[in-house]
Amino acid sequence: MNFDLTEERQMLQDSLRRFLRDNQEALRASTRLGNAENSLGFDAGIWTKLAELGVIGALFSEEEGGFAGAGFDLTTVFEELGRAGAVEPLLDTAILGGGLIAALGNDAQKELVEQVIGGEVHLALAHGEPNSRYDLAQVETTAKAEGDDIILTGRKAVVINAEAADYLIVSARESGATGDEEGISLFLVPRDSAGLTLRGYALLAGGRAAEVDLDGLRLSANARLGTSGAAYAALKRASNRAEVALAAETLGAMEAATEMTREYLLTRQQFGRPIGSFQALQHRMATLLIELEQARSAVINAAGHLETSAEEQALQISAARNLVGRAGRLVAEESIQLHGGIAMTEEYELAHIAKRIVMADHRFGDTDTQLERFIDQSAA
Amino acid sequence: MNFDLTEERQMLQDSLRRFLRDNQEALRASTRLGNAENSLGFDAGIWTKLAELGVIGALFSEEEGGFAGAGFDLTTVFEELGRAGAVEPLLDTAILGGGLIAALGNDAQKELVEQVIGGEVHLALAHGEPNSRYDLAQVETTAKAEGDDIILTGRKAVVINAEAADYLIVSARESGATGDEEGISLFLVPRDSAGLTLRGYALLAGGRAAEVDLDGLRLSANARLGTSGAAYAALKRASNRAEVALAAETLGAMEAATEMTREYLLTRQQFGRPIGSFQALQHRMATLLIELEQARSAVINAAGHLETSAEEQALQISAARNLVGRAGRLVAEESIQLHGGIAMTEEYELAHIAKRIVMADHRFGDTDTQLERFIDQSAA
Amino acid sequence: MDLNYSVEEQAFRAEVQEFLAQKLPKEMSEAIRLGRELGKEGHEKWHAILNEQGWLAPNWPQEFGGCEWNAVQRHIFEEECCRAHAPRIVPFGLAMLAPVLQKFGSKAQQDHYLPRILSGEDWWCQGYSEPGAGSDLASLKTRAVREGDHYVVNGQKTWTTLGQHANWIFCLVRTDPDAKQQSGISFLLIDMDTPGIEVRPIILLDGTHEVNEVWFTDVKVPVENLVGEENKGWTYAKYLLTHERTNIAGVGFSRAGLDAVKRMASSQMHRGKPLSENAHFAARVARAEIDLMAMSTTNLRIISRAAAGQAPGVESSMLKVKGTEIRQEINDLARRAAGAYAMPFVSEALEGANEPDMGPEGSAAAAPQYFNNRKLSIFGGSNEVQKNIIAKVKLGGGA
Amino acid sequence: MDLNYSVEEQAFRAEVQEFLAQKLPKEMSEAIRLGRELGKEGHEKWHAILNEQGWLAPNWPQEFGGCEWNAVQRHIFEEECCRAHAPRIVPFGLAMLAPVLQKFGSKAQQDHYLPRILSGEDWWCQGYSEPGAGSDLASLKTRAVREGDHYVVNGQKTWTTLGQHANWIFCLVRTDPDAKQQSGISFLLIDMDTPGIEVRPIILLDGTHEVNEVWFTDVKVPVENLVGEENKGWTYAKYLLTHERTNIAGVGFSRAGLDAVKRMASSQMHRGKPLSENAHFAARVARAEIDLMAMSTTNLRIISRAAAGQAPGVESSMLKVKGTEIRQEINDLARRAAGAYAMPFVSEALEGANEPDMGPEGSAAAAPQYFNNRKLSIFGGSNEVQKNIIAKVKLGGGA
Repeated sequence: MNFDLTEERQMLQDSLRRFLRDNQEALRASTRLGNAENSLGFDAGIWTKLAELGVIGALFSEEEGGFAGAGFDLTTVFEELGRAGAVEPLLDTAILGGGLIAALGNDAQKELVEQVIGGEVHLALAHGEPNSRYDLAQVETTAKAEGDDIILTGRKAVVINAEAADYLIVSARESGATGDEEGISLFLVPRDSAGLTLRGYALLAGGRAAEVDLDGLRLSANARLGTSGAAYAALKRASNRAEVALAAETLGAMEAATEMTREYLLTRQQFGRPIGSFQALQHRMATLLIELEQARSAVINAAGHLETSAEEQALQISAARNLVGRAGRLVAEESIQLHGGIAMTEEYELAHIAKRIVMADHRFGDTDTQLERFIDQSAA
Repeated sequence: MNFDLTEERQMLQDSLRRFLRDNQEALRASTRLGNAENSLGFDAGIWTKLAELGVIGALFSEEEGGFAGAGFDLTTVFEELGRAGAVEPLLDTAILGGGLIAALGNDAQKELVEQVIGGEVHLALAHGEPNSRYDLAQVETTAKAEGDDIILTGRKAVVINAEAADYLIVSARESGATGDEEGISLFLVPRDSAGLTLRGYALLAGGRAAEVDLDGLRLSANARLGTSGAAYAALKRASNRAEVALAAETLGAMEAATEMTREYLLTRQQFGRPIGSFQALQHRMATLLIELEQARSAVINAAGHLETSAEEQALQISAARNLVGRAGRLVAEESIQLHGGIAMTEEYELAHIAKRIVMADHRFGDTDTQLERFIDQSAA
Repeated sequence: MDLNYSVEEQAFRAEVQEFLAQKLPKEMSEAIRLGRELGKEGHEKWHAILNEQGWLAPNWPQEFGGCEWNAVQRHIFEEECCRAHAPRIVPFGLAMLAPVLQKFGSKAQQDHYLPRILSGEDWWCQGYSEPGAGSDLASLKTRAVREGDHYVVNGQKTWTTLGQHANWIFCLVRTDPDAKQQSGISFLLIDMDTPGIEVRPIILLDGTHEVNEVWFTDVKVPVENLVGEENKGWTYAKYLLTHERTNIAGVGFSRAGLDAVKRMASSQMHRGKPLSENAHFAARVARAEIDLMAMSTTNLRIISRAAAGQAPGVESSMLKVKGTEIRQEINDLARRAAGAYAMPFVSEALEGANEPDMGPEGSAAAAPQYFNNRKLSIFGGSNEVQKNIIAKVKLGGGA
Repeated sequence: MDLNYSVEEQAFRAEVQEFLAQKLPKEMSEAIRLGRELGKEGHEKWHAILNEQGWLAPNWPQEFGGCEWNAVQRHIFEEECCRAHAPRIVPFGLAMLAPVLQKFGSKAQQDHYLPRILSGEDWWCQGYSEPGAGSDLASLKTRAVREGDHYVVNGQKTWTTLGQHANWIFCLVRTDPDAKQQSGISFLLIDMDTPGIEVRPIILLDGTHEVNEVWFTDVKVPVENLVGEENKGWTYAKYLLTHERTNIAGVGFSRAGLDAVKRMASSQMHRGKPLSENAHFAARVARAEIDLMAMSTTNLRIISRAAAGQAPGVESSMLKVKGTEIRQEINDLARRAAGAYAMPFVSEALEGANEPDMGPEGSAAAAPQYFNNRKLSIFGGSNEVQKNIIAKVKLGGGA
């Protein structure tokens, strides 16, 4: 048993933390609602530097062309991104997009992974649909063979990083009924393909997404990633990794929120003394710190089980995301409340951090959905 | 709209409150665990005086031989009983037992209601069973006709006031399957009947109950209350009235608990000042007072709808008991916590009050069961 | 004890319903239902409709052109307006300043300002809060120095709601810098067109421009714009704050919000069933509804006492806390119901443009409202301050 | 980062499991599993079994006959004992007094008392708390006045756990009445057979006799029973309190409790299905389990640091709060699961008599344990005191 970071991860953490601190202003500028509406949704310069720092490579195994890629590598990176409130789409381009190509792609397709690690290519996973909610197998979009071609028809919902992506990885059903795990395929689709329409918008917590319409989009069959209809397992694995990363990002954001709140309580004066001297607020701060430690342990559990059996993985991930969801809501709401009005303003960093924490609950399954999954898994 | 008590109810409240205060010591003596093991479970002298005061009569309508009996009469009486931590079985003898006889009995049987109001007779409802949990229709005990006789066979669980009761009102199935509303009958069974065995015990929150074994108990068919197999509606009505009374009793106990806690915070000194001057405790006290008002309103809603449609009644009762269950747990636990060790001792009044609050959750359906009922009723 | 409304009250409710059915414009109720912003014109239009009916000032005495409704009537009116998704009445002139003028203003001030509030000629905003003061209102620093026939005002106000629409502001200013805290404060009426006033927008965390900073640099205010006596402003301010507390429970908002949540949850499939039938979600909704049913009765208890002439005590602090907790919980439920479609920041949808549908009805506003309404427990006397008040009343007895 | 136990640790765990399988008497684990009281003889019997194995004193240095296990080993031992429903080791002599004697006691005291603790000859109890002191331990009033070769002790201790079984008590007494608070306190060992000592039972709200008042009237204590120096007792007391904090999280208890809840819920039908499959109940169980999984890792993080020689900081206060919250929540779940059968007060069932079954297995102890374990957040430094400590460390930096 050992809860210390390895030397490599410690170095990664230190250099990433330093980089993000030094580039605070650029990071923050890219997260503001006003800016996000008129841009990629993130800062392209920072992206390049993250690649240079090896941050993207750390999310992939050596086999995949990176140099790390284990659960604790993901959490090390994403905890730092969360602390800094970064909206850079590492989850979408690297963990989901890159991860899926690495898992399913042929040699030609896998060259994209190298480019992802180099920071040259952006990806987006176009998987969720207007009616799929948080169900990974709920795919209505169809892929129909026409000779050597494939025709994609359907709509993809809230596709994060779609506008910046060079390629979209589109899920579509080749066989089976909506809701079947069997029959789902993934296709590598250039963003500028005919028959693909994006309606882009900013996200409340920073970054951008789009509604993606697939209107009889025609592809060569070799745009398929892997075998026909057999993509579910890879999707599940990628989303598991993304959930661990997201939980760690939220943990980092919770750290930032509690730290800002702690400092605010120490400096803010009211009724002639620092408000941190009011016992009611002290006890609430203590509760936040306790829940923060709970969240940290939950993330460690999930990361540490990312390479274990499917059942144990599922149990630990749903546990972590449920706990982080509950504790995160508490930390976000209490941090705002303990700050008062100032935290209600768009330009105050905590407001952004709180949005990151709360809105993370809307990806891959919210707190209650995670609880349901945990219950199912426990009963299984 | 009017939220004041009528003059009659105000008088009832005043006289009952005064009586209970004046008889505090006798009331408390009868509630202690040690005493409850060696007695009726309550104070017989107090029972007689409650009858003389008209408290029992206030729980019945004029038609039934009483002089009040509406929802707000029940809550007026039981709120006071709750404040005083009284364990006297008014719920069992009067609301359940007397109420069922008044609803279903023939003229001869109804004479018992008069005796109940006079304080001369005690009753117990032997309805719940080891497997019935909180389901009113779940009756496995059978009643089989043999000529003009009826043979009862089965087991009744946690029958409150059984040992003190002159008669048990026993539910048994004459037709239908376990769980059917149709087919349940009620029988008036003298406590000393052959074939009826009681295994008595004290209750943690005061009073006594028994496991009742019915081993081929033979009764004349005219011991039946009402028509064969048609008792469910009356059982439902009686249990609705009992739930409103119980919610009011718990409200009264919550009032007592918050008041004791408030006084304790004002007088108890620690670190050189009254602990009520610590802001963290002040805010928690404020939360208790807020929840107390919520509970009061919920009880008013339930009582005020006791004479309305079955649907509205069910909705309001499940709402009230869910809210009182949640708020009650908070008040009980926080009152003990704010008192510290002293409230952990059997002889301290708050300990008894806290037990009354929490254990009420185990009659007729706990907090979660009430929530389920509310959801079902809302969807209906 | 009687939970039923009297025959007169029921008739009044029917009258309000009838009025709303006929006069509330459909596009207006639609916008409110979907959580869109109404804009200045929308509010002015609704005020004009109410004014024509004579119902713009429910709480004003009849001598000033108000309805002089009692607390129960006002409650019925508010309840029906919420149910019909009518816009709220902008309170700054009508519900906040007017009672102060009616009680403490000069005849001239009453004659001049009150009709202009009803007619919509003046849009008032509030100059109470200052940066760094928070709940400690009495620590205000904006100075007003008497120079001949004028006060010269310097300082800064903040959290000025809808100040961008206002042409007048009522302000608390410090006129005696040597007096302690609550003494030495005066209540001034200031024309926003006076030179030296600058309004700067504050964008809230949900992207809305709802509040502002108002800066005063050597702003000259005629002495006749002083309300009541100099240095007695704190008395008037407290009186105003009491009146601000009307509809503090927000029962109508919560009820409308809960209906919206249920609609959205019915339309969203979750694991093969509508989300509304999911046990975990249904449990959250049911708890919120049960809490709301009880609070609604607590509210009525207080209203009924107020209608009988009794002043509300510490109960209004209790209502404030519970009312905001319930509203915030309902906002949280809406956010959950919206699923992934809670994430987009679609400012166009909020402002009423004709974007094609995205996500279930109401989803665009769900998360912004969740964040925006965190203010409910902060502004208007934070929930912590309310708990201090409760504790002071209930535990203030000393040892 | 590595969540796995080392090969050595896994071997150690297997050894503990083997020992428990062979040596823990069935009737003893059965009693613990059902929440029954073990009685003095039961505890003494289990201590003797452990002592024979050499495992009675996991935390003692080997020179005194202890195991000198590190924090991880102790954790594994406790975890396996809980899983096997072994009785807890009565801590007063072994875990509380012994570390003080080992660090501050004289050679004579060590030689005399430590072997008697292991052999079971002495049963110690604790004389710390006093009536009216609560969490303010340093305000103690019990006086010890030196008269020749003796101290004469007068005063009263309370909450003395299992004092009814004890023949010795270690006490904090005030030896210098003029010194401030924490100064002037001494640490005395007192034979319970000394004239002038009276033990009075305190019956707790669940009917159990677990704690006592101990009254001292002119009790003569030989001066050689003073530990360390006169008036330095507070130092030793604080040292003891640090050691009392072992296993503060109660992970093992919670895990066993959660298993019991699941068993009971599986056996109870609710609306035609086992209660364990009811969504509302399952949600409560799942949340408790998720919290426990996380806290268990927090606990291991601290243990692993302790095993590496780092002193636990404010984290042990965090563990205390969260650990007691989780245990109390699990007790609440057990009470709910028991349904109507939570109501009976069946003292015989708790004490192990052969009453026929009543209610589901474990239901008799459910509500009593729920009430009894309210103490977890009160005693041993209340959760409020723990939060004060956390705030002091984290917010103590001043403005």
